[in-house]
Amino acid sequence: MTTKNNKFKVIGTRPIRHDGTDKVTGRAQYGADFSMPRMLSGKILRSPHAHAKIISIDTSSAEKIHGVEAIITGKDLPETANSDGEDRKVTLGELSTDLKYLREGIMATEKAVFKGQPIAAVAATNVHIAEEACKAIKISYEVLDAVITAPEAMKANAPIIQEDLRTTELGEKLNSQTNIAEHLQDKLGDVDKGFDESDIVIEREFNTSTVHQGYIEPHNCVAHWRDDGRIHIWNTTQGPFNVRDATAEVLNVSLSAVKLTPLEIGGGFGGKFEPYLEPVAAILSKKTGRPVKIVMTRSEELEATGPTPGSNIRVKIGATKEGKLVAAEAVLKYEAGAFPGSPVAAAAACVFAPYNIPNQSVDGYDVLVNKTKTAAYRAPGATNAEFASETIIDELAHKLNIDPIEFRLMNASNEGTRATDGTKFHNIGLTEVLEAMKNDPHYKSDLSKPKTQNKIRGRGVAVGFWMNAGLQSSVNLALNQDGTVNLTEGSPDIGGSRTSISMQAAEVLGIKAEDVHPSVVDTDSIGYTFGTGGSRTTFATGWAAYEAAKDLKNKMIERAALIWDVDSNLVSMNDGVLNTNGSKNKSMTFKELAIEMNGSGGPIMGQGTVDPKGVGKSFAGLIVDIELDTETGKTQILKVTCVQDCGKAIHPSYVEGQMQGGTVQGIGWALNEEYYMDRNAKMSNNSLLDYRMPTSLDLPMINTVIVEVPNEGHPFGVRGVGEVNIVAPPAAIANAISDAAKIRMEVLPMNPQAVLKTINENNRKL
Amino acid sequence: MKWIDYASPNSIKEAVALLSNKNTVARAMAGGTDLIVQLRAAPERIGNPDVVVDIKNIPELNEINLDSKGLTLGSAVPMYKIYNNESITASYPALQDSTSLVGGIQIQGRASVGGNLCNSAPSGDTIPTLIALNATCKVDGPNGSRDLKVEDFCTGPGKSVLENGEILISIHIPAPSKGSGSSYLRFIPRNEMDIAVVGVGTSISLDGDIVKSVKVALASVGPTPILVSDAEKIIGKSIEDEDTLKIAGEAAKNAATPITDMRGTIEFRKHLCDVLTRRTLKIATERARGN
Amino acid sequence: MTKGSNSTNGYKVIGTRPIRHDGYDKVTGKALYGADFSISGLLFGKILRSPHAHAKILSIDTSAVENMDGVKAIVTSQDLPQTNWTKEKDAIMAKTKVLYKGHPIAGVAAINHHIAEEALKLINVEYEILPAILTAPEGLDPSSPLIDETKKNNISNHVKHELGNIKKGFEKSDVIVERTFDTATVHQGYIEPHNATVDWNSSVQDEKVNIWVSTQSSFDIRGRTAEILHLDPSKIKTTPMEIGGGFGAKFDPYACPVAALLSKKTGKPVKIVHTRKEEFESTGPTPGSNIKIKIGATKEGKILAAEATLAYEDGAFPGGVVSAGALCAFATYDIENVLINGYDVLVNKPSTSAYRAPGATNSNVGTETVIDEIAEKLEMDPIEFRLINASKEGVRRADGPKHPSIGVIEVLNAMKKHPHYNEPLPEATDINRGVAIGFWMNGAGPSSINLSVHPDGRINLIEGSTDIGGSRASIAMMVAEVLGIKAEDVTPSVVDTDKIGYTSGTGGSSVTYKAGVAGHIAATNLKKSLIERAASIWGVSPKTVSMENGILFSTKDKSLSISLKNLAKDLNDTGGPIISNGATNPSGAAPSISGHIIDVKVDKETGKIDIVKCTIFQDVGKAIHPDYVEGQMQGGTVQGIGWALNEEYFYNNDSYEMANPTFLDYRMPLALDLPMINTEIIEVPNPAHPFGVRGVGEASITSPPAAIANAIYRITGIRVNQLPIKPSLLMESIKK
Amino acid sequence: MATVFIPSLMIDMTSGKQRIEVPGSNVRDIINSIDKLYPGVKGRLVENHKIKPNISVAVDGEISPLGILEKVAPNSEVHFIPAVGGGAN
Amino acid sequence: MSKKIHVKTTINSEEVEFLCEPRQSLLECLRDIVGLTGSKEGCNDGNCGACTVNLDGRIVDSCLVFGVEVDGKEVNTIEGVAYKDELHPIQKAFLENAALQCGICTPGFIVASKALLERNPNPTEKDVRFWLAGNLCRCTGYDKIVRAVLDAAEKMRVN
Repeated sequence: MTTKNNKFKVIGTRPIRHDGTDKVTGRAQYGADFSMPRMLSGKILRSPHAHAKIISIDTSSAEKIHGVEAIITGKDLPETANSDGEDRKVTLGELSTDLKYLREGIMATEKAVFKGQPIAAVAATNVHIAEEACKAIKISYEVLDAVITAPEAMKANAPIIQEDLRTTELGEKLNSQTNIAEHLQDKLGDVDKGFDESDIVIEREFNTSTVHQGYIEPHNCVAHWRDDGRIHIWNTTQGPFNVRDATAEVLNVSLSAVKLTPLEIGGGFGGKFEPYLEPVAAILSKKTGRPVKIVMTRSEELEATGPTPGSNIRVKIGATKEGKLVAAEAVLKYEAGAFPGSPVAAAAACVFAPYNIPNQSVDGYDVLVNKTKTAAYRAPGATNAEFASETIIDELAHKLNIDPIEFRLMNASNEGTRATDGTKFHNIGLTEVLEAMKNDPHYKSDLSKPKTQNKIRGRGVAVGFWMNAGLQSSVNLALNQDGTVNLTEGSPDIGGSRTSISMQAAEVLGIKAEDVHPSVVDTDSIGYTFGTGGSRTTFATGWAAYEAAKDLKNKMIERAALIWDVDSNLVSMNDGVLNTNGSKNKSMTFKELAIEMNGSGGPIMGQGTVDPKGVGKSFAGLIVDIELDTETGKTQILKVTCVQDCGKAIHPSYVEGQMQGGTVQGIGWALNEEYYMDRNAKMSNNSLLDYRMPTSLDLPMINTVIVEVPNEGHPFGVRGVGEVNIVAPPAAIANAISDAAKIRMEVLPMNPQAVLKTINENNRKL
Repeated sequence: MKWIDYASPNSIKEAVALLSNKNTVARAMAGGTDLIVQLRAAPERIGNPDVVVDIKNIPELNEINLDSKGLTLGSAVPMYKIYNNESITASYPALQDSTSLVGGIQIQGRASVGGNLCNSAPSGDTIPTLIALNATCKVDGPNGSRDLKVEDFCTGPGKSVLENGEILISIHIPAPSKGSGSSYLRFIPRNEMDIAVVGVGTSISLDGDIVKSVKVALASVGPTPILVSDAEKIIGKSIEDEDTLKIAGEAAKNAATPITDMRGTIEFRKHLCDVLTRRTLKIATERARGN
Repeated sequence: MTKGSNSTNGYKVIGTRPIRHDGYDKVTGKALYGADFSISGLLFGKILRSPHAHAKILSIDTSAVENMDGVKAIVTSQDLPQTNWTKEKDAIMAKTKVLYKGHPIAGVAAINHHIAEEALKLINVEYEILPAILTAPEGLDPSSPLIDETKKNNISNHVKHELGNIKKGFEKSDVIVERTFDTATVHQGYIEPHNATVDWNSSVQDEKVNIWVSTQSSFDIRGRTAEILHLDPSKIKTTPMEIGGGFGAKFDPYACPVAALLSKKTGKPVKIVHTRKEEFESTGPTPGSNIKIKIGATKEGKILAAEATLAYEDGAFPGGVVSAGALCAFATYDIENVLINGYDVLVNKPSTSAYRAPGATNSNVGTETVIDEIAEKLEMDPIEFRLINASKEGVRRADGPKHPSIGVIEVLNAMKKHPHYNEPLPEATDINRGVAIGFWMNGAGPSSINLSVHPDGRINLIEGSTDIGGSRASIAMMVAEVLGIKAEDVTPSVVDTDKIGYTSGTGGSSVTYKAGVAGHIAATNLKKSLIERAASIWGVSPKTVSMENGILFSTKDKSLSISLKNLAKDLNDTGGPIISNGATNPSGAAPSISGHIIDVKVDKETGKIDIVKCTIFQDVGKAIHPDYVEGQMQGGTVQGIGWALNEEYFYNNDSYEMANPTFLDYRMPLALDLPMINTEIIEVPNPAHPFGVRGVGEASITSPPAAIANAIYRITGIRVNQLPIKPSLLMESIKK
Repeated sequence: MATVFIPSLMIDMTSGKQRIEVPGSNVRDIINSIDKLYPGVKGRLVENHKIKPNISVAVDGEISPLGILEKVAPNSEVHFIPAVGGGAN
Repeated sequence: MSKKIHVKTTINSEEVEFLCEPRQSLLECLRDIVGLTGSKEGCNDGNCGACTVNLDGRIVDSCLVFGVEVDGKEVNTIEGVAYKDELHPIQKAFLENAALQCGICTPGFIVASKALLERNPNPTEKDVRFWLAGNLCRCTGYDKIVRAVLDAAEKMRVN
């Protein structure tokens, strides 16, 4: 469902995406498809231990293998301390990181802090030889105790992962050794008083597993350290500029020494911002004078890239018997992995965001554990936290005998509501989303009856919140003589953004989307553009395209004025036609002016750069029907409807695609996906066979309802659409399981074994 | 992957010669869907082979013979040829059950029942079915050929009775008796593309409601597939009697010796042995009755 | 006026000699030229060409090839869009008639080029051979066969320029010299043959044709290929690869449309690379010509009248270069009475194209030898005589317009004062010295530049001008100059036609001029944005902020100052990225004047000619990167020497087939054939360019033939009337 | 005067005050104003002339990409909140 | 160490010869030797289907086939699905139904779907889901992919 809007000619239509043909014919070049003459293959030797001192590394027999061209270890990476001996901090994207941590993540020097951490790397004439050489490198370790969950790592006697780590509290560093990198806190009102005033208070503790983004294309890169000192990198990344900057910092070269060409990208979901391979390939290339390609295996992907954290979450919410939420408290303990940087701050901002609760207290802990460093994953942090809060909200509604959507509507955040951090919401669409859910035929329909015995059915709902991001984007436009426009941008296109950005330019110019030719270019060829993530691309790069199109339009108006010899104030351009209402009263089409371009003053280009405010926060809700096998504990999804406020859907097909994709990732997270860690802190299920992402057979069609509450901050009303849809599914499914089996799930994944165990613990005879 | 040599013999004799060469470690490959993965990920677990002997070009190993005595399957026959063969699936529905759920369509285009057996994984989906259907297999080698029961074939995870140089030639399943039915079910958290948490293959033959014979075999709950001998306690009982299924389920539960791992705990797996045994017996019964 | 090769005029970057940005790739073999491009599924194309210079096509039978193993597609003119049939299409593949030997008939795509080549031999074409013509005088003969039967004669273009009263001018003249010259067809001789890889993607709603090609003009390739294929230009994306020389010849799409049609038919990318023989026979050389020059002067040395009749070979299709030849013929001199008639004449040779100052060298060899002869007759120093008559700003050219700023006098003065001119000749009688000057008006055209700021303060520069001789560096230097940073801190990229605004080709000595103007606009815009950003950070008015030497500072508060490097780091926290662009079609490309002093040695027994010493003088306006300016001067000079002495399209009697289509027989100069080429850069700034740039690429070729001819006269007493001045011809004249 | 909301982890520096009204036309001025009242606040929030990396400033509910340069109106609300990260979201 | 092996095969109806090491998978041979990079590697152990090709009429995971095995056989890849400049109806349906986001799994899905529709021109939603269970997609949630295959089936039946 899309709101009809006659205001727009292009926006809201569904043109075929510009890169589509290349992608259905196999022509599209992804990172691993790129190759160069004389290219070598690189392979990374990784720690088999989750926590171990490196005593010695002996590469001598590996070096003798025919075809091995270079071997490097952590010592080959540049020092990270500045001249004062202090560790350099680098700002990558929004956050600053200790360069040392970044470097250790790329290759360990003194100790390995997670299984899969790179220890050495080989460049050889083919990947098989490189692999053999890795096996021939002898490393002796002193294995240390490992810790893999946040609560364990927070214990006083827990093994210390980073000796120099101290807890930060809002810019202040505390004094003792710890695994807690950061403690953050938000307080609103008086939470103790709030609970006193509550008639009903529910408190539960939840544990969620580490899960992976599961993009189908593994990380890859080709690096070529050239003779002129510049380093060319071809890879697939969500953030060409982010990876360029990080790679340059690690290699201790000037940022512009690195030229990064982003190739087509096979999924990211937040996981492809990090420079895992690039510095390694670059150093191998420097040592050999040849381009070096490294492609990760799937087990490397799972063990050594950045999944989203497992977490321990305690949530307590109180309400009056009339159904008014009064107080809420959360303690969020998020695994950072072996280096600081979990998404706990986002979790804190999201956990109670859907509700107007006068008294709130949220404490968040960013906790180091002996796992690979986490990275972003679609609304990072939010799904864990809102799984907890939305489950309790559902329980409150049931206990108070209020319809769960009605209960949410009674307490929904609206414009002006103060959020946990004290800021006030601008225009948001939660009420509209909840109304749409309530009125959806799916919600109004009766739950169908199971067809076989031992099966029970249930329906659940939940909503999710995500704040979305703005950040920097640049777009260039150039007019062609045939009346089409070339568009260059720096945002890698993961899911059709080339088209949604082109459509915004086309809308301004009054031409067709097909008449814009978009290209995603390398970091030498466009202004700084933050990566494709945070649901920001259609919002911010689209906005830059809007600005560039306005610039181009103005220049075309000036050109027409010159041709007609009238004041440019008298010329206007609407729907791709230039007019003057002055004395001469002339008109010409976009195309006609384009033909005249070179004879009337030369080429016409437009440009736009933005670092926008006005980011539209977004809400999505899910209605889900499930069937539970009471004998096996297995949950089957029967029917699902995702409702999301998109502000304005530029290309509804790809908005739906985001909603469907996010929903299904949420379903996978809810039901099966997890890092199953064995006793030695090693992941047992490091393959796509055992990591069990949903297949087509596990799912029904994913119904979508697009709600459009325009974001007043964006020229076309766009809100980011990429992330919030993952948030509600785990809670909605948990609530559906509760509806069917009258149990409350406190873990993710809610796999058959966990569900059966909960049923048994509740001693329910079903 | 370390270097391997590849050989593609045209006769069993040649294959046996290659496999029994003392200077090399050779492994036979049919569909390769297990072997290639192992060569890449953990060659040490299969003895670090340096030669792969592709047996798909040996005519005998690709044969399918269905006659009054039963079904003989060459060891290299890919799964899709089995479940697409209506004569086979009509007589051996459990074989259809198990061959059509190994991997996805892509895997079924290559993987063979023989390979599944030789791989001897505790979770091998076709093995409980073969055991339940009283299958035997024919092995050839440097010291001549021999026949043995499938239930005696596997000796441990990834281990079998095959000796150096030996090759599985074919599997024979006797013709089903009248009034019999079979079924295979596995439990997986996903609906396809998964490894059995528990797999159960059963066959049953009935005289009216009375159980004439029954065979239950389990996958994924021990180092090898397990034949549940105690299930035969239900012989002579009425299948309509609720206790009958319970007895069989309980027998399966007791026969299972699972471990706790990423796929499930001991308790969960034993529980599932019970559930799946009852469910497969129900299905097999319905099939026996021609429903 | 500044003379000298290393002047910076107070500039920080301009006039220095940084290492060119693309240099490393080129000295290591890593640079990717057109033929180096490869793509998965690639097929190889070959073109069947006419063996006859002029013939009707009776039939084309491809049946023997159609089922040949490895052959994937065959195309003929029937596969070209049949609407708007144009000459241009006919040039791509002949439809009814072949007009020169080498005229394309059909294209074949196969899995390798050997199979494609075999296939060509099996295509059976029946011809009806027609009489052919090879030279302009033949073509002007009313009885000659018509190349285009729809026309009355073979003249495709006639230009006429008249100034004053030519008749009266000659009447008043005390001395008149009239001579006729024949010059042979010559080829640009770039080392890299033409190439094109084309991938035609059709989709549900759209076509997208990708072309990877070595070209002087990616946008021309796009536009002309689109026209031939009847597509909108933006359906084509042309990616210019590194280019291995062009000198004017790499503007035409030759193989691109053929490869495109083959790609469309096969659904696969197709690559076509010319052989050297195809280069000579089927690309665009510069025309042979017949030139009549008549000049009259007073005994005081004032030229009163000049007349030129120029007949240039057009090749098989209209579009010759006589207009430029006519424009340049007397442009260096201030002459009251002038008459110029120029004719482009169709002949059965490949269609000519540009070659460094196209047309000018032909007419100039006539003018400058006649000028030399008059000076001799008047017993005046040849430079002095030229100075008396030298053109200057405001003088009206024969074709109408007045000269803008022009450096004829400055060049002549520099020559006159130069040690080379003043040093005594060796005693030997077989060595002597000749001088000549030459003119080229230079071009401009639309140009687009994008700039963006790296967080480390370096600047990215995106341009559409393909870089043949270091223009990436010179444009980057101009941008660096505006911003007060180093050339190395600008990173230039030449990008495909989807990624930059329209940019006309690298030719007509236009790039450093036009892209320089665009770069200056873009850099100025960028500087303005940087100033505004600094002002906003400091909370002051942008009017009080300045930027010099890469430092931004407040003109009012000394404590407020930040380097570009430091500001760049903070851009993302202070309002976002900064980018800028410059798009322009500037007027005001000013002419460049060259002059040569050449010492020549003639072996009077064999007629063999050696260049002993050579100095070139050229007004470049402002030398942005003197190394590459000198390179242009030297390269042009040597091409002029080759043209003068040996290069020619040689046709045996009664044959219409070029006899020497190899580098062995075409005899371009070797390192061994040449002395060092001394260069004197003269800088008369072009007021229309922010840094005074004039184009430098072409004028240098125009004067060597005349200077050599004038030296030969001083040795042998013979006024040569033919190019090349082959030993055989010279011996014949000496004997006479 | 803009209203500044003091984060709970910082109220030890403002004698327990949770809201402070201070003058200033941009965030830089605001922080300087608070620092005059409660010395040390600036050091807690600002480093190298920028808001510390893991802290964000929100003016009237919007996280500002401009940080200390962000304009503040007389009736604005200013919040200092934990920067949202966890990789580059 | 032994030598490389000469393989003569038919790829997308064309005879192709190449030299490969016995340990190289068909996927490696297609991508790194033959230069056909349309088939993608997502897991290299047969669990994602991104490398799906058609081998003698059956879809297989090309990462689980040795290159040497295809000697004398017929391989069809994504590059051979379109007929010259005409897209296959399945390819068109994927575009029109927006059945791709990042596109990396798309070649595998199209090759697999084509094999399905060749066997079963009128599949149910369940048939499609079952057949495609060996192909993972992480972006779309499969909804639009299933729709595209059903849509293509319908259009192919009409034509």
